Amino acid sequence: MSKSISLKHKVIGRRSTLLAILLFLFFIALSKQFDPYNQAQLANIATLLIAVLSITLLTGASGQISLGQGAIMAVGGYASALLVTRLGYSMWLSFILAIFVSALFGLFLGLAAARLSGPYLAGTTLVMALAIPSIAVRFEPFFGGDVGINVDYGNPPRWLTSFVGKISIEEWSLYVVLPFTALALFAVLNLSNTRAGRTWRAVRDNEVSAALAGINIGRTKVIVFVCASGLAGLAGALYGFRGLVGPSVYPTDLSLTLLTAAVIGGLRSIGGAIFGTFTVVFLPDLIERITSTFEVPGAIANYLPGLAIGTLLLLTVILNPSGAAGLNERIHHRIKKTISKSGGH
Amino acid sequence: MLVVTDLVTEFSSVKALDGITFKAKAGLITTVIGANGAGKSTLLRTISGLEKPTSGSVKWFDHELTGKSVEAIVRGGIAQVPEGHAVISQLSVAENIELGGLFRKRSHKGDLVRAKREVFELFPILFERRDQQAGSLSGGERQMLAISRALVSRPKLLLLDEPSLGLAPLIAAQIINIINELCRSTGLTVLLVEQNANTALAVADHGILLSLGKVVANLPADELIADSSLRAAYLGY
Amino acid sequence: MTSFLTAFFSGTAQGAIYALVSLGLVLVWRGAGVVNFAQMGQAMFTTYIASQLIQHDYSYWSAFVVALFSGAVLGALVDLGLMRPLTSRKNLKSLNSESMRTAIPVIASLGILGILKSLAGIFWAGEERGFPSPIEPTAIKIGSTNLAITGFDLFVIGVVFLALGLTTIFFTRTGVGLAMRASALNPEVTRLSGIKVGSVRTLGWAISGTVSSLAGLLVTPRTNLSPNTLDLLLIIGFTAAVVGGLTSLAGSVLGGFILGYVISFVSVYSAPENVFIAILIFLLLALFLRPQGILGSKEVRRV
Amino acid sequence: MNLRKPLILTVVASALVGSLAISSVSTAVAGAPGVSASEIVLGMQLPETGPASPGYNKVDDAARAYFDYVNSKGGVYGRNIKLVVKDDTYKAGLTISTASKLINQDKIFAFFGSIGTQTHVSVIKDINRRKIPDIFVNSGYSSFYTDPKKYPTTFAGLGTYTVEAKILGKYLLEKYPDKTIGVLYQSDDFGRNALAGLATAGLKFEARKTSASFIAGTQGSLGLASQIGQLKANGVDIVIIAAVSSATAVAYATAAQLGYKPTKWAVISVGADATTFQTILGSKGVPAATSAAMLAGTISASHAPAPGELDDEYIAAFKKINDDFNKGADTRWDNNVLQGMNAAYLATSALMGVGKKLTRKKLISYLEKNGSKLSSAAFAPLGYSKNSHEAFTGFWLGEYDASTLLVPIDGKRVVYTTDSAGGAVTVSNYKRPAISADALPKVA
Repeated sequence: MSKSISLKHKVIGRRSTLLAILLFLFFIALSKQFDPYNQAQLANIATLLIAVLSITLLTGASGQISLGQGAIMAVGGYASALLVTRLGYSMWLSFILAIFVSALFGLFLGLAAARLSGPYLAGTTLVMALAIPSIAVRFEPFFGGDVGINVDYGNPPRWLTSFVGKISIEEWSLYVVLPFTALALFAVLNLSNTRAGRTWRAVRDNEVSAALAGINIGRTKVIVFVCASGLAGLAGALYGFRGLVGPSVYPTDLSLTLLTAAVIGGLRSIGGAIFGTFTVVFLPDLIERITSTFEVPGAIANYLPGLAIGTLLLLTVILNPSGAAGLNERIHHRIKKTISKSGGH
Repeated sequence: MLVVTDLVTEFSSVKALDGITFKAKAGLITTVIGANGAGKSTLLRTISGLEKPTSGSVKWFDHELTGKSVEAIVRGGIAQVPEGHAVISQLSVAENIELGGLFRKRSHKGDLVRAKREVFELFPILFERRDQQAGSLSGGERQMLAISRALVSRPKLLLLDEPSLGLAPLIAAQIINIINELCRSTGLTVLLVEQNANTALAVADHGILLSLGKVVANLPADELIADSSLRAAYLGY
Repeated sequence: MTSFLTAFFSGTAQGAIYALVSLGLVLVWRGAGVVNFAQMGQAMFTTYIASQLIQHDYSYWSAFVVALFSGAVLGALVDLGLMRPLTSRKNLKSLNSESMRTAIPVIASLGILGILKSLAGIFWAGEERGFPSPIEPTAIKIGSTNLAITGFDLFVIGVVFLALGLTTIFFTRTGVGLAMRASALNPEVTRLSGIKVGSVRTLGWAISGTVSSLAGLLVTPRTNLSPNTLDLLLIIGFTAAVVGGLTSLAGSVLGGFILGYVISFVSVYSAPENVFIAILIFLLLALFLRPQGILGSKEVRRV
Repeated sequence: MNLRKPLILTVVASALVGSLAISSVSTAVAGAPGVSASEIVLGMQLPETGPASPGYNKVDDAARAYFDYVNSKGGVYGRNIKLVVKDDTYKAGLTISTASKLINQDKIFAFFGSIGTQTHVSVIKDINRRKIPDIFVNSGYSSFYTDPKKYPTTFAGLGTYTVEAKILGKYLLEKYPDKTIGVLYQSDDFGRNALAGLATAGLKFEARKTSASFIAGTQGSLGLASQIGQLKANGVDIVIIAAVSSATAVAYATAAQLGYKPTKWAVISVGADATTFQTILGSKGVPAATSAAMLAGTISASHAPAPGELDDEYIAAFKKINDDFNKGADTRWDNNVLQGMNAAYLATSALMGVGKKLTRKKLISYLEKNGSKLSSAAFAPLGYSKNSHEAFTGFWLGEYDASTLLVPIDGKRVVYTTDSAGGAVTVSNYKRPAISADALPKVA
């Protein structure tokens, strides 16, 4: 497999650009069919997708498991919100800087976490998910306590409305997020196909033989952690600008939701990350529609989204651990097989 | 007697074993030799039930082994010493040995005590180090421990996967000799996988040469040693 | 001095609870090689069952026994229904690396946690409840001064050490205990020793389910019972287990008490707002200084 | 491994999932959004599930019960009031999504009675930017209401924590000048607002001695032993609690365990819900009679009559409507139900007051002009004006009796009034208008 990648290296660079642009256009085309709420949901997907990609990168490509991506999102969120409200930076610049701040944070954490594997890392990141929001409460005058800091994308600027006509606030938020999503997608697609990406996978698949092959395991893990943190921080900044940067925006559950999205889609696939994010964002709406049609009493209906997500997670893990993307790949495979058979070779 | 017939084992549609057929006579040492990747380890793992064959049969006297669980095969008297001095390094030496006989603890309590005493007599160094963690042993001692763990289950057939791998030649020879003595004195049947063909053929009664999952030679050990063309073609010397 | 004593006794009492949680985690880790993030979800669920029985006028002790039994059943079910099918599929591409084989059960246990919470919400409307204690929780007195520790706390401490003693004997002195340790450490060699690794693991899950259930029953009299309140205890219990050494039963108990003191001394001498940050710093420090934990054995940790 | 291969197929699948979930676009209505010839749609966000839900998840059912009653009597100018409720599980990330759904899909006319400071803060700016009325928010966080220029469409549904704490603090300081007064508060917006109010009243606490705090939500898992132990060790005679009811229950239970008997407990009304208190202690094995005795003598404040004052005309009317119309999972009559009903009563009054031609702008200007004249079960006047969107500006103080009923101190109900800033505490002379026989608001 590594052979095919190295041969196609240059082609892939072009293809990933194409794919990122395609996804960008796909979202915009989709948004035109939607009402403002679903446009907001799309923007939400585009935002969370970046965070899910960070998990795909971390877990799928290097085997580290983080239950605290939400906390790193919070770091990015607070960084951008403080830059905008305290220092008067522009929103766009603050998003870019949020990547660096959270990557730096990831570096510190990574230095400690690179020594950890499996459950140790999972648990440590979980403790982090708990502790980070309480820092905001602890240093209330600076971070705004548990009420947080109000920030938003603002109203659609005039140059845009005069160009594309009147658009809703929700559609504007989608336009703000999408370029970053496309960039993140482009970055991850390329990273996973470079030499660095192969090194990471080697570490994931077998640390011992990777070490024997001369790969510095610790350093590799830290680098992956830093990259994933940068992505998560960007997602956190975009997520915060939906309205608020505060502890209740980045709860422990958020980290778990992101992980669920990554798992459902397939931890090793970028297509899977997209599918998984769509699922966790839209599933509650779907369930709400079903429960309201069948008039399920609220005492049950309220808990169904949680139940459905949990069940989906378990079913994925048991039946098809490689997620929706794996299923997809298998179907792909079968179709190919059938075609080649009927082709009479 | 162990009878292997048309055994095929696949890993994601690559045939690691491609129709293996041979017999290993009871009470003798049969060695399986071949280059790296010939399928030697897979053969042992398929016999012991760790790998599920795609087709074919493995019979120990009248008992069909394919389709049975590893535990059932072990309990039927077939013990495997897997590759790489497989002991549990976090457990003590005594615990590792205890583990091998655990399933007989209730039914054969007295015999188990005897079996433990016997392996300690066989490898006195293990008795000295019985309370140490297995991980702290040297490579040779670990291999002795792995063999001891298998022996306390009172096997009738012992499957040995590269016991000399990574050991100093002197130690390796010592271990092979002990196996040889054991076989001669107790009537234990041994199926010995070795990459170091000379060491193995020196003690074995019969030799099987594997290449790319197929049997290319099935001869008495002394004939196999003598066949220089086979050696040159498949073992590279 | 009074605040020191307050911190010390309340730390001891809390520590006993964290020790119990931590012990439960270490039991599954040693028995099945999995950190069970659903553990306190299971505890929550079985405690609700007990609470329900008590509300329907069954005696405390009958509810206690039923809860322990359902804990064992729930633990066994988790293994049979989930963990076993998972490990039997190791030929799958996504499970072919060691790191993924440790990651996937963690993810699976999170799925169970989510399901148990939702079910508790549906069955018991997510109502916040308390839970009775078998012993009147009144403060121990020295002379006329009340200490910040109750008879019930002493009972919990007693149970913790009893559980520690029994499980230690079980693991080190019995054959099943040896088989259980071996299964977690090296399933292949264990199977080749003729041991039914699957059954041994299921037993391990059942035992841990029982201990978790016990933790739930003894934790909730001091706290409240709701689908979410026990999550925090899991996180603290996990930290305690790591600090003590994930492989060591005695270490987990020690870690539990240490965490109890950290939390209570930070609350009293600094501020309760600093507790979570203190836990994080403490965990990072512990991992940095002694990655294998205070009493953990070094080789088990793959660094 | 190839990360790229299944991308296109999964994207298509994702689009399918998305389109499945999308509801058909609701029918466009002429005039104000959410108002048709037959219906007025109101939207409410609250934690129906999750750690913050206990107690609060009854408020929506109570409000809906009252609206259903109004609808059964012909609605407001022939329009039925429809209440759409979204569960945000007390997580602001979700509040933002559900608010967008209420606005864009349910096409609500106004937000009504949203619960939760930390969650509401995430959408308040957006709601105001869109000029959607945000009436009777169930939060006493004063910053939402004291600057109408910042949040012109947001109106309170509760008296602020600051006002209540000020009144309580002043009373305690005058009544017990020689006692050591301490506080136990949860370190969030609510606790800190209350602390600020107590400070304005002249109560000073010493950190780590007479002032103890805990992280909101951890009372159920970490317990309050060290906090209570600290207050006890420092000889605090009077403990003020600014925390939710489940924490009050844990605090009382812990104090009993530690043999700590302060002269008085004083609990800010948020934390003084007797039902929650007794439920939690009850399931801990404390008999109802014992838990009632523990609560007895506790000082608390209220703007409305206590739920247990069954001879009060508002209480009697509301309780009957609750019995007849509440379809929620837990319909037990308590303070949460009373608050929900009272807010619905106020909303109905306002909607009737605006008149037949209902628009968002009209509702807001009506509330600013006439809001202070609206009546409700409360004994305190409403503070709505151009300069303030605070609701009840006064509280009366009571003590719990042996049957968990809050009765006015010394048998006489005195309503004190003040503002959320530095203003003085005075006795209010507000006379509550009587409720009409059909329990529907009568607005001129």
